[in-house]
Amino acid sequence: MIMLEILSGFLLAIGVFFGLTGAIGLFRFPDFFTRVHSASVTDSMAAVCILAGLLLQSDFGLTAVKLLFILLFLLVTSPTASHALAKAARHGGLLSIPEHKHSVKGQD
Amino acid sequence: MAELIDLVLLGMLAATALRVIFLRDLFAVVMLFGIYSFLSAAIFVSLDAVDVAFTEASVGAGISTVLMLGTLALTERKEKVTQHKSWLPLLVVITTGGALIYGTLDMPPFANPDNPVHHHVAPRYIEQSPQEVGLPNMVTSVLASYRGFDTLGETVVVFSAAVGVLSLLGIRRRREPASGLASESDNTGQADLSESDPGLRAHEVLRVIAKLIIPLILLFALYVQFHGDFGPGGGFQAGVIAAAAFILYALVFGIGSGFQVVSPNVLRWLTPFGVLLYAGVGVLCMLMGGQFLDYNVLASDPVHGQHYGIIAIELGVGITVFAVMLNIFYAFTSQTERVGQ
Amino acid sequence: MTMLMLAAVCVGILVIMGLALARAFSAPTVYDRILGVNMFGTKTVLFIAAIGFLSGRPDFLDIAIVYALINFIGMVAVLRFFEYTSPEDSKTTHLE
Amino acid sequence: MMSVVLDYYNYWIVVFLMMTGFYVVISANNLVKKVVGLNIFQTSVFIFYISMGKVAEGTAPILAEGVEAYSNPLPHVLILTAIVVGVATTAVGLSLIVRIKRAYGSVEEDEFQDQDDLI
Repeated sequence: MIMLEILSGFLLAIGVFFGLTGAIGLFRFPDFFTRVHSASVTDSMAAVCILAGLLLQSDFGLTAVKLLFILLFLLVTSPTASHALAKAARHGGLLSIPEHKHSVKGQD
Repeated sequence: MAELIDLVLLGMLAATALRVIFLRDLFAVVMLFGIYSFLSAAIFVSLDAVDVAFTEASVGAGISTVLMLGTLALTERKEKVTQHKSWLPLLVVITTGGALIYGTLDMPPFANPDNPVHHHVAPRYIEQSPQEVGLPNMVTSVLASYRGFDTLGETVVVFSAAVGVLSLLGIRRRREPASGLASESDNTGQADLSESDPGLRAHEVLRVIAKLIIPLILLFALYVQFHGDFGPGGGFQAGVIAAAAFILYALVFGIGSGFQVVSPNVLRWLTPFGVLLYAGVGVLCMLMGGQFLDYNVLASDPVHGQHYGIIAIELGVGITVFAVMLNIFYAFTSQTERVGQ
Repeated sequence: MTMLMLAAVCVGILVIMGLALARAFSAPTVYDRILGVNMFGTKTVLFIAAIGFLSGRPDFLDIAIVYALINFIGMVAVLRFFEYTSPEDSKTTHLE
Repeated sequence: MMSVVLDYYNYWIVVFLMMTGFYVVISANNLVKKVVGLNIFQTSVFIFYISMGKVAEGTAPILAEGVEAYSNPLPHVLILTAIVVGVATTAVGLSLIVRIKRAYGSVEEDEFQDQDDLI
């Protein structure tokens, strides 16, 4: 039982750590496409870790099923949303940093 | 601990509201409004109002945001700069706010169990309703049974809002509405629309994922509808969630495809049907010798009668809310197609 | 012990939510704003799940499911909205 | 002093939110923004009601074993229906805005009032 507690605490800590790094990356990365990368990848990891940590604390009944459902749902939708957003940005004409430099050079 | 979480959430809420004042980009305003709704729902959870949080998350954050985006697509995206004097509104607001804060000092302290609000009918609801109505969720008991007449009124208000939106905008089924507003069941018009609006065609991944998710959403809506007696949920929330599934479909695959799944004609019948089902249960109670919406008479055992009555009226509420939300969404989105060409 | 751990997780998620909120408040491009809003939404799902365990009534996870759901639908609605506004519109916004 | 703050901070933030919404409604020129302000105002009232229903050490009003105190379910019922009605009225307001845009070509208050004055 105590093993489960420790494992759960470990997973929760990792999850919060990933979430924090992702949020900091939202500010520190240079252009939108790197930012979307930092946010979405850590997002999935944080969701998996935190929900798994909570799962170990639940009594493996209906609560566990709901947690698994949330986990599945987030795992499917969150990368899809990030992908679609990046694609929309691309279609909207947003450039990454190297491309931007290139296009500025081309204009000179 | 709970107070700290509450305070932080309320602080974020206040910051969001304040930021809305200074933003001129209306799209950003609507995005922040979505965050605002999510935050207030989180506050409702931390204040123990799980049913309210459920409703706010689905209705407030979901439907309102979608409708506001639809309105923005039809109007303007930027607020224009004006030369309005801003000190006069500020003065009014500061005066009123000062008076209100002075007024709150007479309020009983927050969360004190001896507050007068907890001493009138609430103890009866909390202590008796599990025996009288037989449901663990007291909010559902009060909503559907003790205050059933009130809820009937709310359902009628929601119904009349749909009537209002439909009479103001109407659902357009063709691209060129030469012959006036909402035409009668016109199959060629629907075909027109599905060709002209392919939905998010460029987003292949999204289309696949949406197909995967929509059945799950509908299943969840049914769960919320019928599990609302035991946990958070009920007709209002389930109706919105079911509508959200079809809204997702119409957003991804185009409004024309949406019309083919749930046609506006079906919705036109479903909207009053829910209200009539609700009122019909009331009339049935009268016919069986009780009073209006007194479910005790519906079965030989009063608690069973209550259960039957609540299931029936929750279903009525769910159907009406579903149809109203989808109707309103159709009304806004079918306008958008026209402007977008 | 368990409670303390959960409380720490709640505070941690609140900090992440605050950062995402700050991004949504002032974003260099309109897409960054949406990214912030989306991140805020997913973190709220986790927050609601954690707070359910903290308050000892974890049977309220339904709300977290609704959050995840509505967050996704909101995203799709935003993408749809972009199909109707011209690209310049979305570029000018980051100058505000 | 500290206890006063702890007793009332919830109400004060509600008042602040209410005034923010009120300010947006009376000062904004754009009708969509006015509707957002109205919604902020409305939500502050919801939070006010729910704050009143909260009982310290209480939990959500759903029967569970081993729970002594429940929060007051009555405000929850009132607000639950109010939220749905609020969204319905918002929808009517937004559709009015769409009609105003169609009739006047603008959703800025002073612009269509100018047009009205011309007539």
